Amino acid sequence: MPSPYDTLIRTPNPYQPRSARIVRITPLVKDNVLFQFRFEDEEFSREFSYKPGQFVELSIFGVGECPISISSSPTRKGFLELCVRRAGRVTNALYQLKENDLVGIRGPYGNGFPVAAMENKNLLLIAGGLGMAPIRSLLNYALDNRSDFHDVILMYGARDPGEVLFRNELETIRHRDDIKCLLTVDEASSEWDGYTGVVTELFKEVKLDAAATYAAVCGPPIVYKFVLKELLAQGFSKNHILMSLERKMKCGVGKCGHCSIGYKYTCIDGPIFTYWDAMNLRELI
Amino acid sequence: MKVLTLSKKNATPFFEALKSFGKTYGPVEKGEKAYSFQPVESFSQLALDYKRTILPLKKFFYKPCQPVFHFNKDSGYQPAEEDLEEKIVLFGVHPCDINALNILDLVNSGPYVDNYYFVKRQNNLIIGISCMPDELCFCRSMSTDFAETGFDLFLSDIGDSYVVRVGTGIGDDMVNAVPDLFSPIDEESSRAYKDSSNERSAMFQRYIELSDLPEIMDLEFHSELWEKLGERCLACGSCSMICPTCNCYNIIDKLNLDQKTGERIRQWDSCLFKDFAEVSGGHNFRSKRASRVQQRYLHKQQGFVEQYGRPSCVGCGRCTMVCPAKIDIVEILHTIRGERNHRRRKSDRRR
Amino acid sequence: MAKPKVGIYGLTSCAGDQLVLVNCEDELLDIVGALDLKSFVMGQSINDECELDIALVEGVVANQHDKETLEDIRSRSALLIALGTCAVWGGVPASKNEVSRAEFQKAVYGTETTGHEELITPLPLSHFVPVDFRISGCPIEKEELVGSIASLLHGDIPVLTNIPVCTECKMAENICQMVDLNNICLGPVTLAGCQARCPGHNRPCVGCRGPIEEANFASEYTLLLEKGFTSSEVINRMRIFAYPCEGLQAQVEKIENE
Amino acid sequence: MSETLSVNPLCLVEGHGRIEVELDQGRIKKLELNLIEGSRFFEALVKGHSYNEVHHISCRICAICSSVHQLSALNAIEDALGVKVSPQTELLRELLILGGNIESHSLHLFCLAIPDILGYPSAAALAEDHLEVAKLGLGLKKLGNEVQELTAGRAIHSSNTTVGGFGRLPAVAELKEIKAKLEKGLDDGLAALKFLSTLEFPRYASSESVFIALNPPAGKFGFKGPTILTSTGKEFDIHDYRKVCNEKVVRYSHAKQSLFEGKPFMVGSLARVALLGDRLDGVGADAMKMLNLSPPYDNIIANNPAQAVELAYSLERSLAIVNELIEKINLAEPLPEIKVRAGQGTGAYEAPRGSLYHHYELDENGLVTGADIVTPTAQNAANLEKDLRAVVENSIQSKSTEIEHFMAVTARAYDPCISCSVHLIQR
Ligand SMILES: Cc1cc2nc3c(=O)[nH]c(=O)nc-3n(C[C@H](O)[C@H](O)[C@H](O)COP(=O)(O)OP(=O)(O)OC[C@H]3O[C@@H](n4cnc5c(N)ncnc54)[C@H](O)[C@@H]3O)c2cc1C
Ligand code: SF4
Ligand code: SF4
Ligand code: SF4
Repeated sequence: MPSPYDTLIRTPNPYQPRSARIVRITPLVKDNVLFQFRFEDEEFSREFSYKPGQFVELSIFGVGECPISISSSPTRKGFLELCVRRAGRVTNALYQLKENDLVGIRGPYGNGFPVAAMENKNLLLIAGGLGMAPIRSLLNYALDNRSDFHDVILMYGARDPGEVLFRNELETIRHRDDIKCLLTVDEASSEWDGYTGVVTELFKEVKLDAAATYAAVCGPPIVYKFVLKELLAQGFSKNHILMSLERKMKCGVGKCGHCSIGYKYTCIDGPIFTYWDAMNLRELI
Repeated sequence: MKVLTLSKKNATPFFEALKSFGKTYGPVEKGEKAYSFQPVESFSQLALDYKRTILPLKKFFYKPCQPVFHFNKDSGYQPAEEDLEEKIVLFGVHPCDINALNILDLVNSGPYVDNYYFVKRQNNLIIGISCMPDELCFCRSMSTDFAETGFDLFLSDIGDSYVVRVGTGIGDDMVNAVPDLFSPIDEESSRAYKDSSNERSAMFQRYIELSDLPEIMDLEFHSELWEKLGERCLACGSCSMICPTCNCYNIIDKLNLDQKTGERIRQWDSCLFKDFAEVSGGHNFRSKRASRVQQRYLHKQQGFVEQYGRPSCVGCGRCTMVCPAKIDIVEILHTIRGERNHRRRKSDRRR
Repeated sequence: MAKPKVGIYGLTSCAGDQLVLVNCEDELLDIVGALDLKSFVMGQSINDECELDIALVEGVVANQHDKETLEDIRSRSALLIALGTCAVWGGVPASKNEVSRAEFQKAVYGTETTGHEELITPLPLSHFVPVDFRISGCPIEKEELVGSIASLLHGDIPVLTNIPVCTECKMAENICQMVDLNNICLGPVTLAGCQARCPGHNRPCVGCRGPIEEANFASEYTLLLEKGFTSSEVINRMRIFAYPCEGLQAQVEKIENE
Repeated sequence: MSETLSVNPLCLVEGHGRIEVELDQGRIKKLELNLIEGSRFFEALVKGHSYNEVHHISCRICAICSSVHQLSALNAIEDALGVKVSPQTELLRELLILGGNIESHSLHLFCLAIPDILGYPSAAALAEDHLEVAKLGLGLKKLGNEVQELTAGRAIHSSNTTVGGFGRLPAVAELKEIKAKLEKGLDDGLAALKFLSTLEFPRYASSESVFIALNPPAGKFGFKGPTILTSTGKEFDIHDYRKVCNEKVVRYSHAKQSLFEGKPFMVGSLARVALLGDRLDGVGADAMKMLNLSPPYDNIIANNPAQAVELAYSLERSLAIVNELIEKINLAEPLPEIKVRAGQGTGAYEAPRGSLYHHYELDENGLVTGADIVTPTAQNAANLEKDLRAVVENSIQSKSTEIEHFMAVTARAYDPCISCSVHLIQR
């Protein structure tokens, strides 16, 4: 007689890291590096698909695991890019590795951006600092599926020009006419030809049709604080404001409890939340 | 459901017959009024009048500290082998603990299945036993004083014999292994069962009212009660360890001296600990002890309800029993609800 | 990678933590083989006091000589690791720090002088020099030492247990010394890692591994008083291993002000 | 012409020490043994603490002797409170002491003395050429620790010992496990003896010593006894330990030195073997023969083979105790009832390095009002100075580096435990 648990124990082990090799290491700005990985198992690599806004758990042998947003777009297959800031043990250990070294990766996890619902709408992408990492995935996804969306606007703020992530890429995009790419820094230097000031200043540069727009916001708490205020003032529905939340995580699959906020687990119910959901979670940002 | 009776005289031969189904564990006395599920060789070793064991049954499904992967820098992560063959029989499990396992089943299934848990789960056979509540039990309020599913056999004590409910096909196999020991249920047993059930109902001393509790917890989010509890709580983690439904864990990688191989270990964790929600750089989403104590109650009595439609508490009374700071969940909920004279209320709520 | 240059030192102490290293009989030859052990006075007769990658230092600073030794080690070492409760918290030698050393000296040696020793009220290493990492325990646990060495060799800062003794005690399903037996048990305020060894042997935890982060001494104190222990019984127990620690000092002060 | 010699630091010992010598025209002008461990004032530290906390504090004097410090402290407290421990507790305590001896003697022999005698700077260096010997030694050392862990809960600073007995008794299955290990250990011990019998232990000087050791009852060899025996033919009750070790403060050292009848004396393995060796039977007696241990015991380096004899004895005796426990251990035996009262008591054991005395005074609440602890290294200090003098005088023609080496080897032969030597007298 088959036990009721039979199918359960035969499902794939959700904690199993897959070996992946570092293909390329691209320093972006100080203590922020873009790592490109390829899974060792080619078949797995081909089948690995994800949504912008999802994340993976990255393992370094003998050191541990940590969650990192996927920075590449699912439209570009065969590799995976993670933009990692050096913050502690695991990220430090990653920085010690060289091209061709092995790591473990499992995922993708999290809900990701609701890209289907966002189709045929305007996209307003707002990033602050490292928040650009997941936003880049959505940005490239939108550019690669450009006809699915109406206007695409990127607002990205960094502390100073030396902290602007993916600057080369963004410079190229700036010259495209199917996207409005607005970059700002808090403190400009002489070579900076973008805007100066906080990211909310950029709202002056665009006309928004709130009802027909999804806003995707990612950045440090201070960015949320001011951007949310501005979006609400512009008449955005709380359900059209999407934000990526960060919480301590261990398992990434809704079991270990570390990321729980109220009745939600950031790892499976998020990390992308509508502002409405996030508001109700009490512990917000 | 098939229902039989087993005379207590036949309990020993029945117990012996169970050995062919796996290694038998049951409640044994560990110290004065302290019990633990341990390997048991004979029926007489069992302390079947126990109230609650120190650790609940989760210890059989998640070890407090268990390797989940072995790794080798050249070949990657290999899942730690689980022994698929070793069957164990848990004899003498109370309804609250059975219901707690049903809750853990929920948590461990869903879109991501924790196979480690279910491998162990599938290798367990559960024989429940009825119990009488003591001054800490409030399972009746949590609707966990009776197990509807989650056991292979359930024995209800009716004096000289047990009424035996057969819950699964394997339970039926157990009965059929020694069919002569069982008799069909008769009117007398049925009456005795109802009498003892009524007697038991009258014995509950503690109640909490569940209706609109999540709502009230929300209203009391800023109650000063949490601050007071935060001062008293030692953050010793005991309540999480002994809770039959607390399942938070930490993951730790251990590297061997050879710098190449090692283990990934999973260890029980508690939301009461300072670093539970602390992220790198030192930001802590719950830096105050008060907010951590609150989290434990909010998650169990509010968050879990919204997620799974019921609280993740089975009213076993363990946390009240072990808390060195005498923090008492029932009292907390009464305070939150603003109830007075709660001991006299006997709202006997079932789903 | 080249073998890290390591020094193992003992200041004023019982040498227990160095002995734990020597007690890693199964791993000892591997450990020693993986290190470039420059100095270990207790374990080898040829020692070179040079620049070090890692210094493991046991014991408290109890006299001028200790202080100078420690400062010298610090100036030569990239990483300085405090080994054991004495080095981390002050341990038994610091358990009566409110009494001046001169008074002790007079009590023990009478008026006769004992020569060169310039006594200092015993304090943990971090009181004198920056400490990069702490391995607590009286003595430290073998497993934590070996694990830490593995991490250090790998270039990582080790991670050690950060949970209270009660947690490990419950994991081991012991009878509770405090709740069931009404003993003074320091498990709730003490750093685990010992697998709750004492309660596991039916003995209350005496706090030998030093306090857990954010130890709630105030609540522990109140609870024990509620059980009928006197203030001095409780404080005497709490002071044995980590008297200089801030949380405990604050509690002692609070009691004195009452 | 004046010259100075110095051994600084004295390596391969526990704690901090150095030897300083000033020579003038080939004569010793000054010879000082400095035990420069920082003062910790244990006797002052235990004051005010409850009778059931004392052993936790006192054992922190020294890690390698921690078990024997604990048991001496417990014996003293039990003496003061009039607590009688059961024969089973006595047996388990003896086993603990034996475990400590196995560990300590193997550590000293294989990690410190043998490498030293064979000219290696450390056990690790010895292992490069003699892996088997190193492994043999480490294996025995581990076994000693395992015996201590079984009885005491951990090898250093026991968590299981308490006033009246033990918190937890070893399960029969655990005893059987250790029995198997001890059986193998005994074989290893014999192999170790064989190896040791091939070594030539140096003699740098002949120097006669007064030997002192505890006198086990019933004409047995052992590490505990109600009286103290001296090689001058005297016997004292342990309560009169002060008559044996009159201490004086030495200006240049933190330890006090002891004199018996105005003379330095020696405690430790060599003293025990010299005084009680003829009581040995079994492998202990065989070991004496194999290692040619016989009077006169005037070469202190012979303390090393004497330790080997005790190592063999301890292995054999441990096995006998474990066998006895497997037969009749009563796991339900309760701890004796303790009635707190005022009083004073003395406890004594033979530590690996020699006799150890603890003495406490308690008030009516069981709080310590006075303490006195006399450690073996403190007792040996004067004798060691005497031996060092003899070595220097005997080898005055040698190169100074050689003399320094001879002194270091001689000092190490005592297996000094400098942490221990820190004294804490005051009544
Ligand atoms: C959904 C999500 C997406 C993220 N995306 C990125 C990204 O694209 N790039 C990037 O650089 N960082 C990202 N982070 C933050 C990143 O996870 C932390 O910086 C990282 O965990 C630090 O790990 P560590 O081991 O180096 O630090 P340590 O301080 O040593 O942390 C130890 C462990 O605690 C947990 N932890 C610590 N900080 C965090 C944290 N902020 N969030 C979650 N767990 C934490 C991890 O399990 C970590 O391994 C993301 C976090 C989340 C939750
Ligand atoms: S058992 Fe009590 S004191 Fe300990 S963490 Fe839980 S609530 Fe706090
Ligand atoms: S015995 Fe001590 S350590 Fe264990 S749970 Fe009780 S209070 Fe905590
Ligand atoms: S239980 Fe307490 S006293 Fe015992 S070993 Fe652990 S920390 Fe030390």
